Amino acid sequence: RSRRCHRGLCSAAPAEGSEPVRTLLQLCVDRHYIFPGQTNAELCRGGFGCVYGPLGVELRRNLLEQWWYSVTGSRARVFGINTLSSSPERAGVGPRIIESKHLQRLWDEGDQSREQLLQELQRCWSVRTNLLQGALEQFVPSLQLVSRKLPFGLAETGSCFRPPDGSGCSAEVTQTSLVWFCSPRTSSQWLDHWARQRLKWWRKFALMPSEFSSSEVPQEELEGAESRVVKISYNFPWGLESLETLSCRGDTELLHTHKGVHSKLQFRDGRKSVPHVVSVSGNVDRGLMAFLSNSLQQLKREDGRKKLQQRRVLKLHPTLAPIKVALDISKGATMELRQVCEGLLQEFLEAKISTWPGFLETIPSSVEQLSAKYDEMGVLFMVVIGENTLESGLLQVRSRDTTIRETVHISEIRSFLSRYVSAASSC
Amino acid sequence: RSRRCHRGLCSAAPAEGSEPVRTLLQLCVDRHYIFPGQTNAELCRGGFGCVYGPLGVELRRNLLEQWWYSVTGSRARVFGINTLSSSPERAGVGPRIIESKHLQRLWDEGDQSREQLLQELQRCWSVRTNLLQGALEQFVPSLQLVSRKLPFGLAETGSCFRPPDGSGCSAEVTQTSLVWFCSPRTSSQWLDHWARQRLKWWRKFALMPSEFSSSEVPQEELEGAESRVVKISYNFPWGLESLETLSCRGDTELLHTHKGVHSKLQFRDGRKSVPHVVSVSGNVDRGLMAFLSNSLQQLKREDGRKKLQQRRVLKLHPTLAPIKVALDISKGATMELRQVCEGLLQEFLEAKISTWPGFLETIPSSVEQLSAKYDEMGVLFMVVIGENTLESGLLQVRSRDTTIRETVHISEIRSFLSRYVSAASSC
Amino acid sequence: SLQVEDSTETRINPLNIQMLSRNLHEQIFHGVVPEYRAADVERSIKHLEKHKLWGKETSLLPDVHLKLPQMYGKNIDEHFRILAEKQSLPYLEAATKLLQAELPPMPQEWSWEVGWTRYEPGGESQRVDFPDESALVFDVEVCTSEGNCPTLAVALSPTSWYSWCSKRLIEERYSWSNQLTLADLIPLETSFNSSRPPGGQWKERLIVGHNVSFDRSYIKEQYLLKGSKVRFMDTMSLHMAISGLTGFQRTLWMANKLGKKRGLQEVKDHLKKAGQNRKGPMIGSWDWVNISSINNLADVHALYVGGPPLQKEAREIFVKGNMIDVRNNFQELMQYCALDVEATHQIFTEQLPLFMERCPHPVTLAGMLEMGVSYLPVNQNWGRYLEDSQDVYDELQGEMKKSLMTLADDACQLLEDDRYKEDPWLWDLEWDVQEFKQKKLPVRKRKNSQKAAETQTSTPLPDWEDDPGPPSEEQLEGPCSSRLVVEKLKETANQLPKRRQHLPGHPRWYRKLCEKMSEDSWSPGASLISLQMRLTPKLMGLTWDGFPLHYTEKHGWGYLVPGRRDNLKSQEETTGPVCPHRAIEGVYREYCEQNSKKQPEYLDSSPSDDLMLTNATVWAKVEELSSLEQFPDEYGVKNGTKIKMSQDPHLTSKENCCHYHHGVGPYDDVDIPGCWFFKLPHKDGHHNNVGSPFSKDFLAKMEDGTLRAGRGGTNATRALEINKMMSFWRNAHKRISSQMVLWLRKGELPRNVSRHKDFDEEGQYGAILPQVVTAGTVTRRAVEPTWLTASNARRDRVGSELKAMVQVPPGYHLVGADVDSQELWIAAVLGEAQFAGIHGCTAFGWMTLQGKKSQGTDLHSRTAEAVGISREHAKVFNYGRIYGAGQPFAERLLMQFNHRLNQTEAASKARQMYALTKGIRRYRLSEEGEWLVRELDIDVHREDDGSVSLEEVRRISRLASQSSRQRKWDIVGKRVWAGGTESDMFNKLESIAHSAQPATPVLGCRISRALEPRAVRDEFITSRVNWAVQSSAVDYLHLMLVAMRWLFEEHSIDGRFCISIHDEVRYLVRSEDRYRAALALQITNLLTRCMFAHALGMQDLPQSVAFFSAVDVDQCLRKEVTMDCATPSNPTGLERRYGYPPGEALDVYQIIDITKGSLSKAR
Repeated sequence: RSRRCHRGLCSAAPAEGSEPVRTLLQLCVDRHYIFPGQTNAELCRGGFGCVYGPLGVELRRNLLEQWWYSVTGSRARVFGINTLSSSPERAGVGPRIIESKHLQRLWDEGDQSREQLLQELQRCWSVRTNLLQGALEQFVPSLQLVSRKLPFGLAETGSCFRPPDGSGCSAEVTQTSLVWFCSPRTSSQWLDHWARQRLKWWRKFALMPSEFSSSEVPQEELEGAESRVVKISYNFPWGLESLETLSCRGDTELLHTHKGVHSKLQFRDGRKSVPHVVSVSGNVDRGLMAFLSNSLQQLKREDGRKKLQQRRVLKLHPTLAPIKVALDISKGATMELRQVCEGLLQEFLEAKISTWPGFLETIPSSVEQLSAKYDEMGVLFMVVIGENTLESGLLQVRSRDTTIRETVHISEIRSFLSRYVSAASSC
Repeated sequence: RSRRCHRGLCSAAPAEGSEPVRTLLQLCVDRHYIFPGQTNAELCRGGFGCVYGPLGVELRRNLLEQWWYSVTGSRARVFGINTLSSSPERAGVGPRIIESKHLQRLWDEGDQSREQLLQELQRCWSVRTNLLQGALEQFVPSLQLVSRKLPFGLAETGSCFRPPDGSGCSAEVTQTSLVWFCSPRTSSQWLDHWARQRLKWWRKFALMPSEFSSSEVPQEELEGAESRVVKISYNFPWGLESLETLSCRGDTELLHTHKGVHSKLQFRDGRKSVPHVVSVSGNVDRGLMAFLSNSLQQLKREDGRKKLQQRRVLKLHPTLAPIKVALDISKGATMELRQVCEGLLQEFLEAKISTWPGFLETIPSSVEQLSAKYDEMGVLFMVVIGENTLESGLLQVRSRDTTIRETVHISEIRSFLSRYVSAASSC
Repeated sequence: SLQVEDSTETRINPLNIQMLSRNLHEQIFHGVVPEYRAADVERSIKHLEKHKLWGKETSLLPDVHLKLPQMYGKNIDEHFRILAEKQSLPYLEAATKLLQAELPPMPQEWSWEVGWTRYEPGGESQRVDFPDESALVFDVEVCTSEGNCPTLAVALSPTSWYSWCSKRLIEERYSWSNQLTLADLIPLETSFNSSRPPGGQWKERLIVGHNVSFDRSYIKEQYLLKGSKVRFMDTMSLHMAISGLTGFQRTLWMANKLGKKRGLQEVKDHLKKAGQNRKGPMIGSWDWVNISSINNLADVHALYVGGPPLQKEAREIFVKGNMIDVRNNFQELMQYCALDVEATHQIFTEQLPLFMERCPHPVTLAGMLEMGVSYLPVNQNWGRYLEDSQDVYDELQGEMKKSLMTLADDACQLLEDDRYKEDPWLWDLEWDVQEFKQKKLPVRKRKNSQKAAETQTSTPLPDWEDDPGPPSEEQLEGPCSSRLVVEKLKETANQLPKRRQHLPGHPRWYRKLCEKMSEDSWSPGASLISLQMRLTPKLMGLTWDGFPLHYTEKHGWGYLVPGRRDNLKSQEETTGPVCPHRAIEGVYREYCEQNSKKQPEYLDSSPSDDLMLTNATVWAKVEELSSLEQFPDEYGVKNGTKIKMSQDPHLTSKENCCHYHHGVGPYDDVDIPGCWFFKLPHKDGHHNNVGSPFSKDFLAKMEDGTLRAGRGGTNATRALEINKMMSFWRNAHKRISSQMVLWLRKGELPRNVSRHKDFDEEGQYGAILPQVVTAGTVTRRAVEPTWLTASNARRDRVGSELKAMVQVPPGYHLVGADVDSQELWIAAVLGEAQFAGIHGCTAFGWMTLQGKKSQGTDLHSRTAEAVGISREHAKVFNYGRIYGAGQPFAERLLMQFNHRLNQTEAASKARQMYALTKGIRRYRLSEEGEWLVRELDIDVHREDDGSVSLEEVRRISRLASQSSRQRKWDIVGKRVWAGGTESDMFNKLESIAHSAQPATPVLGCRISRALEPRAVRDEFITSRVNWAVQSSAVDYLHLMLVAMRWLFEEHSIDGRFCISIHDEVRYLVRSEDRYRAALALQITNLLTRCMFAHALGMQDLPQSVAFFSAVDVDQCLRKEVTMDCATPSNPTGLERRYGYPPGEALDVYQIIDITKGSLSKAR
């Protein structure tokens, strides 16, 4: 699975000609998950951060929120931290960040040798390529938090700059990281534990959970300090790609980060050992694509005239779905109907139900066109306000998953939606 | 308020000698808001991103969450976006990011002239200094979202790299940004509207709201495209600092970003005008410090032996407080008591009540010591499980704000906490 | 006499079978030289030649030189008697005290105090640490709703009554730890907070109870790794040995007791069969009912003691009530418990003499005592295992449900434009939807609202809207006008009916799958769906050989075959759903296109798991089938194996039949226009309906693609896969997770554990005491629901690594072995003793001893070859046959293995197999018959042994009745089998079963009174034949236990009995003694086999069966030391996840090599 990259933009080995891939990316652009543009689509597909549209942003927020909750909320001994994405202390490793004005000045002064110039650059802050190093650095101050007792973990999410090979520049990726410190004896067990937990987490939100899988990386492919590595991967239309990597890293990196000062690192187990590190590092951007890909269902159906149609539905998990409900007016929009919509919208927003204000759209569409659009957006429900809503208070609520339209009274719609989303997230 | 910076680290003008400042920073370090270290404290104080400890991370998450909810949830027409912090398209402006291996290679090849070298660097991706530019770029694709109707806004949060003057490197700051596109006619009204809304927001969470203030920047201090600027500031112990800046920016930047192609930018108001831009840009890192500073209360009290003691309480707003409750065992921890604690912890975590597992601490402390510690951490309640909990199910619940200990039954504690927090956030 | 002997160690018998090495033979048989009669040898050779076994090459095993420990007595039988008597003496003495005791009066008032109280005959009571008499009758009661902690107990010694109360009963607290410690359990040998007996000496003591293994699991000292010499006698096990019932008899017994003799279907069938018996209506077969009972205390008490029935009502409080109820009824419940104890004592007093009479060999009792103290060591990995398994299971369950819910959601789309009418599966679901109801408003009000509606203005939207600018301050402060409109509209809620309709807009079938919103547990979607529902196979679009599945009330699951033309007219008139037969044709056409290449015949697909039967389950199957089988009619007048299918009146007549598909049907009474209906084949025959195509009988059909999901793609297929993965844990998790584990504190562990270098301070060490009923079946086999039936780990079964979770504490090893082909050898050696008294003299015996898989001369390969099936399948047939299964069993099994086989082919294969193995029935004429033959001067064709064939019997019978019209002659005497490889074995087994007092040939244990011919005449023959082999296998086990105990004691091997699972024994042994224990096990096997040969009159033993092929020295419990037990819940395997490397499997030569052949402790 190697890839040629130019300036951070990957052109994946199998040309993106393949139908499902094109469909997926086109849908992402059309339905405001990512912003248009060839470069952007390529970044997105390559598992890098890209320019996300409003729906993509919400999905990403939901995803990060769920990750954070599942990792820090899972055990009492996981602490969130936030380290700097650029740091003077890591000088010498990773990509470097330099002020362009400074560059300009160097240019203008013009009397430095190339070596001096490079030295000057070398002295600049470097940006991180992963979150591990930051967590290792914070190990010693964190020991106080846990009164030197193991195990505990440091969780963090943030951007990292990954050098796509071949290019001198770095692309950005949002990572999740849990660095787990435990006794040498249990590190392998913890690796298994976390691998299971993480796989479960990915699968929990999937429409087809079996597309997410975990596998042990063969001994001969391990690098550096790793003694065991488990990868959680997703089976994309263009092949299997790793979403999250868990590894047993022993104590070498920790010792190295703290300059080998054993005494600072020892924990209280009576044996004065240095903890081992299990790292769990995920790629949110690629994870987001995985869920989009996993939840896109294409259903064939014959319509009345025996014509084969395709229905595309983005069956995102209710917890992840960026928009839970769309508000529309059936036809003949009037100020009165619009007021009802606005009132409902306010009510929904207050209840933190993310809502699509379809009624603001001024170009009229048929309910069928709207359904098709919302299905592709992954909107759970479409609420249609019609003329008779004003008399009876009744709304038409169409479900994304069943396509069935149900009648609901206006006094019950908010609690129905809230309950639907919260029930779906707890099971 | 200019500052001397060396390599990104600011030494603030008023020496940090002042007592309240030292107290505040020390407390932040002691109570896990920020990690220790001189550099880190300086960054933190200077309003830059720093290495946050677990409590700092939670506070920051809560703050960002509230900002996002208040901005995107306030009106139907604010859309969240996410642009790249580094981009090939902004080449020529801002700091640049370069792969250190690449640098190394350039060095090794050694046959390039300085000019070539600089050119090579110049071609690299640059990192953003603010979020405005990204939003302006996405204006055109966003028009489709709103069927070319005004007003609407694009919201984003993310890291920016700000060049502290004098140095060739960049420090990092997390910004919030709302870019509001409106008709030229209404832009000044919208500025006032947002300024009012934002100030209200800051004050909502403050213990002493009056320390947050807004002011119009005098005409003569405006820069570039700005036609009006309002600043929201906080009165730190070291002086007034700006937290959020709102400005009317006209249409020049928008036109420039889209290379002056009017037709792409016009909206449907029958007049074919180009929208005006109102930008609202905040500094979350400094905002976090403002709330910490604002909520730190120092109470003098005389104890039984007429000795003057100081009680320090971080009276953070319940919504923002990173830890809502701490769980502790009164004394004589047994396996059974610990089991009860663990059960409660799970229950709280499931209800998303962030909990401090004090019972895991192995070095015993008195209830007084614990209260003092939790007050400084800003923990709303301390729940103490004692021997008699096993018999009667009763817990002791101590409030941070009243210091009063109340007896609550174990079956009611969760709903009490949930209600307390949600009620506090809605008023 | 003939002697084929070599001068060296190696000894060969006349049939070229290698016998025990000379040194071993001399030590065991004391120099008795076996002698062989030439005629026997000749006869044997002839027999072997006939079965193409004579002259086959055999290989020699290396000789074994071993100095055996000094043996007692003048022969091996006496040796075993002496050992067993010595081992059980103290316990028998204790038992005798109980029997002879004059019991003290039961206390009137029970003491409300924690711990033990002793009641003096005078009425005074005092607290004691524990009852210290050498014999006790004991009963524990547990309030199950409060966890596994014992609540109260009563004990009775020959001199005093005792009561015990738990701390949790007496002291009230808000919460108790759910993790038990030793202090929560009932002490019988140690004082509080101590795990050592007073004086440091453990005493031999006896505890008697009914189902005492349950009570044992609440006794403190039983969890200690070593020490206790307490043994248990179970009145339930004793009852089984004396008067036990087979599973089928139990059903009959219950029906009889409840007076519903004619109510139960099974009983009806039984009576019908019994009625066909030529003995006429006067059946003796109900006699057994009066000399037996089912196992519970009350019924057992009624059987042995009689008198007023035992009151068991109070028990309900323990089962259903909570601790408060127990406290409120304390005196009553104590009394109840004490009455049970008293009853148990009475039963025991009656039983023990009976038992000693019926199982006279001392080894039986000693073996049972040893069996009663099983012990499974576990550690912290047990908890991990439970968690992981449940976790993975829940996850799979969730995934499956998700798949099914998605299928249901997707099917809803068919509602649009009534597209469901064209769906080959879903056309007959209930697709109707409801109208949304609103209350009719009173007229006046309606007028008002109409008026309101009229006055309502509708303001058009402006053509375009300019940016209105921000809302004003007032707008922001005051309530928003649009909110007010909405709030106003909400008032119309009063027009809604009080009870909201449940999803009125959804089709009825979907509605039924959804929970009502009013439920607290509500969750969105079709959350009630499960695999077992009738619509699930349809949602999945299952096909059978390409035809869509269809369900009818009358015939269960079947499938629709398109192409029928004779019922097409009627479809205009039908009002119900109309079958889219065109669409069904389309489905089949597509299937044919996809399978254009001819499908390979899956004649011998790999056996699915339900066919990987353990021996116990094969027997269960045989018993189940034989209870339904008709009595083999010896005269052949009626055909015993009638094919019921042909009787079915609904089967379509030939003319109307489907020309291109053959299956079970078609059934004419299913009138689906354009389609024939065929049933899915049922494993128990076609007259049975298939209730669910997801039962495990169809797993193999899913694997081979006969049954597959046609729609919903991955969702449906994945659901099927998950169903398979979950099967083990679904059935077993309740039993497994309720296993009571007791964790020992560091101080409660022996020092050699707590000071071992591998001891982990943070680890947990403890034990499970499996509740083994030492004689739980009529064959006296042990019964226990979790460990004794657990299958081996399978890659695709969640939680199936169960056994491997029994893991040793630091410094210990598990040493154990499987008895190689135990049942086959026992059966064979019985046959050989019957035939010629030479090892290897029957074909069956020869194959067992010398057969080689590689040469195709072992039993299973031979059967496989003869019938044309796989060796694995053949194994199932072979065991089934030896357990007494008849041809119908084989037929059914054959068709189950390969559903494309038709009845005739299966029958012919089965007949062929039985003729080859069991042989042909032949008859000896009775005296009456011989007289007739002489009198009528009939020329009868006889075999060498004088037997005649069935045809001859019929001919004689015909001739006899011709000559004397009225008289019915009883011409047949004994029936024998002849001509097959196993005929002599079956003859022997049947002769045991038919003898007046059937008893095991080795230890002379008599069959249950309820199965003796005196009570049941000729019924339950299958059970009795099976009993002969199985019960002998139990003798085998008892012999081993006695021998092992002797060797452990004699040679100070530090270890204890752990568990025996049928033909497998395991010991927990200190690591430094593990190889000596392995050697002891080998010697044990040698002595046990010799004991068998000796008892059957053969003073020799073939070398090939003398030793275990391998003794496993391991750190966890598993079938093979190399199994890594990877399962979905243990994906990385035992070694990686739990750190257990493969163990050692050592043959006798390796063990001798390691131990230098010595059991003594190395200096």
